[in-house]
Amino acid sequence: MARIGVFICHCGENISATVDCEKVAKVASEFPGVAVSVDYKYMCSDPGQNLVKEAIIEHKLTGVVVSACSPRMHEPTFRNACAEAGLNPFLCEMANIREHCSWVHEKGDATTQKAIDIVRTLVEKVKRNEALAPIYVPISKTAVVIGGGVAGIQAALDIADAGHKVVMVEREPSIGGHMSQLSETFPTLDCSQCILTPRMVDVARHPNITLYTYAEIESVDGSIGNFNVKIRLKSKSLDEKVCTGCGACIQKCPVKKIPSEFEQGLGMRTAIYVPFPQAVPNKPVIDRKNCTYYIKGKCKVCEIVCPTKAIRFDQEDSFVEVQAGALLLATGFDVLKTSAFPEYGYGKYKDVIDGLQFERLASASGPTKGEIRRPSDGQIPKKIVFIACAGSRDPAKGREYCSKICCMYTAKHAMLYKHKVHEGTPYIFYMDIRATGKMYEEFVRRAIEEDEVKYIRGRVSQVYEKNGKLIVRGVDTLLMGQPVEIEADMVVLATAGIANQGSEELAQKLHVSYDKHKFFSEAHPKLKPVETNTAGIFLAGACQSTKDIPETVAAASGAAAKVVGLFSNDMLKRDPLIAIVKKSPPPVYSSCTGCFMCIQVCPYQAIDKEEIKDRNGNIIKTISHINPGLCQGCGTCVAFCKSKSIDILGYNHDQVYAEVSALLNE
Amino acid sequence: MNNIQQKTKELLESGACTLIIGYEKGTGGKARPVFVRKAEHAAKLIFDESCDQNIAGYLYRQEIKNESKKAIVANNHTLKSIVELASENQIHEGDFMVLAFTAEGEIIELKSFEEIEKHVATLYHGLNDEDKATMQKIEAMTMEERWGFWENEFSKCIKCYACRASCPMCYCPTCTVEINQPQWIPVPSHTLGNLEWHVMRAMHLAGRCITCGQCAKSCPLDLPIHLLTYKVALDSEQYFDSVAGTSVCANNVLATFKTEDHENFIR
Amino acid sequence: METNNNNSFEPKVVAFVCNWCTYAGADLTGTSRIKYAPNVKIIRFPCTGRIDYMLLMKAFANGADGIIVSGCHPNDCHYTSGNFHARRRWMIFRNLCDFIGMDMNRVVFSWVSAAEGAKWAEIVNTTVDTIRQLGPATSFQKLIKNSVFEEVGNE
Amino acid sequence: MQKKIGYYPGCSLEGSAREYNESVQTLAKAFDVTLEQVPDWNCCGATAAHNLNKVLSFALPARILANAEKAGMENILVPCAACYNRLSMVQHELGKNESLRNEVNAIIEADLKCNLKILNIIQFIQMFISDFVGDKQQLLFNKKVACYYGCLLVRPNDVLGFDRAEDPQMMDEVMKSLGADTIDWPFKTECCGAGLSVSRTDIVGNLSGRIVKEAADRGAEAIIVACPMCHSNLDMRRPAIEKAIGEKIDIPVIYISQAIDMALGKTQKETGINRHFVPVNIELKKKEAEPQVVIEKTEEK
Amino acid sequence: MERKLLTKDSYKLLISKIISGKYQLVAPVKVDALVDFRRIKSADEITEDYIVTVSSAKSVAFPRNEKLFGFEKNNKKLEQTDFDFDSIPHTVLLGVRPCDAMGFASLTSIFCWDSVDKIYTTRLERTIIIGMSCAKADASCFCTSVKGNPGNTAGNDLLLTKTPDGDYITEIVTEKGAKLVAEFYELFREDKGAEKEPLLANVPEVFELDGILAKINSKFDDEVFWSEQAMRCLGCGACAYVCPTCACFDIQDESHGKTGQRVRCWDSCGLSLFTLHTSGHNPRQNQGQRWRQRLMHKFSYMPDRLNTVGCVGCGRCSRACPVDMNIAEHLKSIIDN
Repeated sequence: MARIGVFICHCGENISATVDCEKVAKVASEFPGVAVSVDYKYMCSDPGQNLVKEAIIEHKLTGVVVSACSPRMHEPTFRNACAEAGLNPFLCEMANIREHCSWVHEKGDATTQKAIDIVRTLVEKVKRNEALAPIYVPISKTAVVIGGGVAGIQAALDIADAGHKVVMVEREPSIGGHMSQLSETFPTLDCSQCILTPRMVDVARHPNITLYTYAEIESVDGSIGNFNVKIRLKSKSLDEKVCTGCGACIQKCPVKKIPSEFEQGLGMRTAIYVPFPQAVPNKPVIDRKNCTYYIKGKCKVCEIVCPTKAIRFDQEDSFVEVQAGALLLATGFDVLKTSAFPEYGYGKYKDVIDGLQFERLASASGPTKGEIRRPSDGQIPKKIVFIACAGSRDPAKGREYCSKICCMYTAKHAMLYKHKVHEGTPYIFYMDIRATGKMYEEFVRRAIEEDEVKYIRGRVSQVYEKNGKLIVRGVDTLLMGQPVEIEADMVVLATAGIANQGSEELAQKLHVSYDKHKFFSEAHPKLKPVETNTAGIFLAGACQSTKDIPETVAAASGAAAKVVGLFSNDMLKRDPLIAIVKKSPPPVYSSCTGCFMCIQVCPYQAIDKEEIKDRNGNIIKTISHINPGLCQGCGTCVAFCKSKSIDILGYNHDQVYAEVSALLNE
Repeated sequence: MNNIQQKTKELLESGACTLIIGYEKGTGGKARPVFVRKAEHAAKLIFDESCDQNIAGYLYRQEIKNESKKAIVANNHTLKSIVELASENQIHEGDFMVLAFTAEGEIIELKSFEEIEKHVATLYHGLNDEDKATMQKIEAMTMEERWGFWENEFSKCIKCYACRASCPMCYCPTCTVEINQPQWIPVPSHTLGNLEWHVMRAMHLAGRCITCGQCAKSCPLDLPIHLLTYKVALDSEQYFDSVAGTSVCANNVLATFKTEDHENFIR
Repeated sequence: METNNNNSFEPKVVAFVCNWCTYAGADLTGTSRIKYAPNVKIIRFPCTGRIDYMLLMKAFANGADGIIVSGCHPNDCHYTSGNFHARRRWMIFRNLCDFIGMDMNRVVFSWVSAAEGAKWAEIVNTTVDTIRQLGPATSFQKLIKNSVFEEVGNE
Repeated sequence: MQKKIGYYPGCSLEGSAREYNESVQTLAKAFDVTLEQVPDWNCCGATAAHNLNKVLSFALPARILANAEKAGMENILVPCAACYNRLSMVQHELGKNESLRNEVNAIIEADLKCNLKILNIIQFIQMFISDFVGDKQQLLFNKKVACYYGCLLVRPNDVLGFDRAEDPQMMDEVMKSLGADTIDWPFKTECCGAGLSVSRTDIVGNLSGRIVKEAADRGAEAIIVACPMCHSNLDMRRPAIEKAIGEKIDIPVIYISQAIDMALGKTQKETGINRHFVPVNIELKKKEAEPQVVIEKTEEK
Repeated sequence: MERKLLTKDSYKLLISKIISGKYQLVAPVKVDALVDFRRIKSADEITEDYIVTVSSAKSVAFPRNEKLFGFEKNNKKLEQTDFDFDSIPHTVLLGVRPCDAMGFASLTSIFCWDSVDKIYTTRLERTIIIGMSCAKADASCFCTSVKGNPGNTAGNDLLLTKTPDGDYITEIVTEKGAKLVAEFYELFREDKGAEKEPLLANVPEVFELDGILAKINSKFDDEVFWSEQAMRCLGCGACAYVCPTCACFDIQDESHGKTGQRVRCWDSCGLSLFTLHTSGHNPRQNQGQRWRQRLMHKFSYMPDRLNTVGCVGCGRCSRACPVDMNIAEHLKSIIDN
């Protein structure tokens, strides 16, 4: 038989000003199962809490309803108080008669009656509460960092420096990411590679970091503290332990006309290649799609010239499995290709390029050795038009967001152009200039004032080729919408930053939520900016939304701090309000019938199959099983399960049903 | 007609099958399910328009599950249910043989779920004209008329659960109506409880009802309860493009979602 | 339906809300001291995904005149997708209820975030007003009355 | 078997674009399709209605749709690009907005299902042309042509779902299948000046002039259109165009349906090209016995 | 047995007089496409176009839901409202088929077996049963196999048999019947002595009852036999709920807040839940065992213990069965097997 204690708080006058607390306490004392019902001025004060504790002992209470403010405010307070008095904290519930009653209604009988109804509802609920114990999960103190750009590098080094193991997974043959492709960086115009490459080398050398390049995440299961990460090491056709990175193979490779990914198609590479001279690791891979041996079955020039016999043509993809306590996503971004812009030439005009391609043109190590020459004929463009917001802030292109970095890099591009082609004229079509970082606005002013970049506020409607020129038709909104036509030699589109290729599949593998643009979603836009909604998986950098380098590095260090914080504990404590598949004695075992639709429903992949076996090991039936380490307690499966075989602790069927009934029936 | 008897006789004689689940002529000439184990009894089997009962539910019956070599004579409803049951993990490929009929009445063996899916794809999936007309009639009623219509129907229900027993998709060994903590569905058969039962039954069939109408055919009181599950099936198709019994690997309509799902009813 | 006694009729409305958005939103209504009708009482769920349609039926079967179901806006679900699942379920359920002649004006579905205290008050007030206009849920009340077997004899 | 398709001609095809109607009718006959007019059809409201009154601009097309639904039609051909645009937009909007649909239903006293398939002329052609090319074609359209799409057929893209809004290809494909060489040009969806035709003929002269000149500069021998508005601006307003650009250009403007009719060897009267302001002086080559024409897909990069 | 004649006009008059008098009248009416018993307000509602009604007449004495008592909890105290016997109405049950009428004897034997169920007996006492002989039968009918016949008077208070003229031969079976005739004596004429037999339907005998009764017990342990019989049985309760002699019930408490009721409602041995123990154990694990229970109960346990056969051959179970579990056919196979 239930013995429930009801404790009505006046909250000074916050409640008692509109609710007749004495009456509520008196009526509640007559509810079936209520052993004691009292009211008090401040229930959350020490004397108030003592009232609860003493009543628990004196009346041997089996449940407590504190009728006061929102449970979001003081539920932990009173649950702790109950625990101190020896009552399981999960046998305490709060009836919210302040935020949901006294503060929102006028003084009167209806308000008091509502408070009574709320208390009765919670009394009926708490009668059906069960004593629960928190869940503890051990932690594997290794972090897997996915992506080896500047974000991944920073995070990996921070975590490794704190003394934890890091496994870095990069899908390209080298780490470095987009930052290694950049010429100079805004607003200081210092050389990108000069600041990045030492950090790349640090990663390779760090004793706590294991680096896998040319590798991808195959699968992830498990949960915070205990992920099991399977990594696919794509075959490099090379024994890295034997290779010295001398480069003889690259020089002799007969296939030399493959558009280089690193050079954004503006330069060429060989079939056996390192993406760029400062690559880490500086050992080549064979691109099997383009290698003559793999296509035609003969060649093997690289094998012949290799002084250490490191080439392995028959090498296959291999797998490693890593037990990790945390995952850190730093997979970066990509830019929209010019082919997304039919109005600007549909990718058919060679001299319409994107910003990343311009970076390579401007880079001293790039295909033109840093000279600005147009891709079609190698001429130096005399008039160059930069179009900002190409795709960004454009719902018609499906991207309403601001890519954030283009204003700055377009200003930088125009400046770099002007520095290299003194007689040339750079134009920038823009919507707004967003230069909100430290020294950013000053940088843009320099572009306008010192380098005489012609900023035109307006959109470009069309670019088409006529008589060897690119006709850029736009509008100048500062001249009352006057149409503008520029006969340009080259056009650079500051195309929108987009989610990296494969980010959706990766998010699905990791069960991380992502927005409609396939950028990974943070758990809370303000307060949990580097966490994902999946506990134990963190975010850094442009995989979340396009970011510039300082922001990316800051986010990476933030995420690293979260990982290190997690690793500072040996065990993880979790609330036990999770779903369970109900079991019953033989011969039924469980009413679960194994349709496994709950597996489809679960947002956390917390449900798997469980075989029920007899003593001889024969399978009697296969039912659903909920992993308590993964279940977050949303209860979607509970409402979905047709046979009501799944229930959720803390909000179980019996409790919520009783609440509905009690709320409506006196 | 004879080709079914011939085919099953061969199967039983050769030992390829030890049990045929099919139809025979019953009381007053109505067709009913039959279980044939001997070749000499194959002559009992019939297949004609009267064999419209959905018999897929027998496939997961414990007594029948244990039979190793069995075949089912499947009409179109049964085929769709087999696909749906397979997608819900209740029956498994290779556990039974499926004998079906082409549009010309030729008996064929469908050797895999994939073949069943392909065959099902050629079948008509909509409602029959009579049901269509009744649906339209009900939908054209005012809200009060609809309530009156269903209140009258539900008042007649005696809670014999023939609808549940005859629906191949009602395979839960413990049905929600058998749960008494809490008592989701009242045991006595008052209109209120009957309404709750029929609403729940229809909801449970969302995205799963293959619109065979077996529930209504089985109802001793002739309640048109199949319209409730049809409504849910039609909505699943209209709003979420989900048609039950068409794909073995389909996810249930309520177990999935699209971020752009219809929501103009939400404030 | 008799609605001339609207003045004395106080609708009974049950609100099924998720813990993370609408419950918190209703807390904000309180801390902002925005007043609303006392007819609505809240039951807390972890997520709209947990809200079983059978509970909505139970609310009517226990004499509710109206129901509010509310949770996080799309993409804001604390559990990422509970509200998306709920939305589909509501859609099918709502149409089915309408098909059997239940008055769906009595069931309000809404998204109220933790920041929308004013919206919560507005939803409550308009719902209570609507149901005051509609009058008591007599169709269900009749069934509730008949579920008590007072009348002896053959039906 | 005779195929039946609903047909909504709209006002232009009864008036200034009579030749378009004639050519569509000729074409339908060739395709062995019966065009069944929507009973008791009315004005689609064109641009005028939605400038005045939103509900009216919905109600007018909705009534047409309702009449077509009531007549049991499943798809309707709407050759006029403006009508096509209005009907499609209204069906789309009403389909997703229940309260607006109810409002409109009350006005037009109907119960719209919004499930018609609304076909523009090119979609109609694509439905049947594959059976037809090579079989009945008598003449090869061995000309360099500029396909001009205008705005109403292709925008808004998310509703109308034209192949690619900025660089559409559907008409080009049809023309190529007839043996034509279609030019790649940037002005496929440029503005022709539209309704300013009457009030500001000078602006139309400028805008349409750019289009005609660009087509001519790139060597086109004919401009192919699918919109009565485009046609009248490019054809009837040729004097204004010539005044604006200061030169005389005599390339004709032909409806896509006329182009097919011509390839079929139909007479001037049947195709309606005798009604044009700019004379259509195009001689087509007799087709070889062996059909060489293949429908090419444009390369997408 | 005393016979009277009721002309078709006075038949109508009798109905109107019963309705306007102290009785409630329950009779077969068309309910949508079916015919079932309903309380009626006018003679026009009655139909004669049926072989048997969908449901049996048993609910007059054994309603599908019966409130046994009510309760209310106030201030932690429980108050009970007992069953009000005065509320049981006086009923005339018209148009009952002889098979149905015979069923009440079976029910009574169960409800008065070890103790007397006062609610049931009071209801039955206050009911006057006016039967109607069968002129038609169908393939499911087998009353003649269980010692009944289409003109059987047993269980009726009055039995009407319709003549080709549309008049009704009235047999006065019981005292109760005689009293009703006396109450409305002016409506009854002297019987002309027409032959009743030719007016009755021909129901062939399907099996020999004594053979079943003698053999069924020996079949108890034949699991295969029962399992084969029940192979197509789906395990619903349709057969029991339409049966005139099935008497199993469940007792449920239903409450809303402070008030509640204890209800007796029909149950069926065909449902697996019927015998399910709280432990999860189910003594009748499969449908074969449940089907055996149904047949054994009617043809072994009741004859042994209550000296009555629990089947009247109305054939309702076969008609209601979604899979045509024809009971007569299955019984016959006991003898044949």
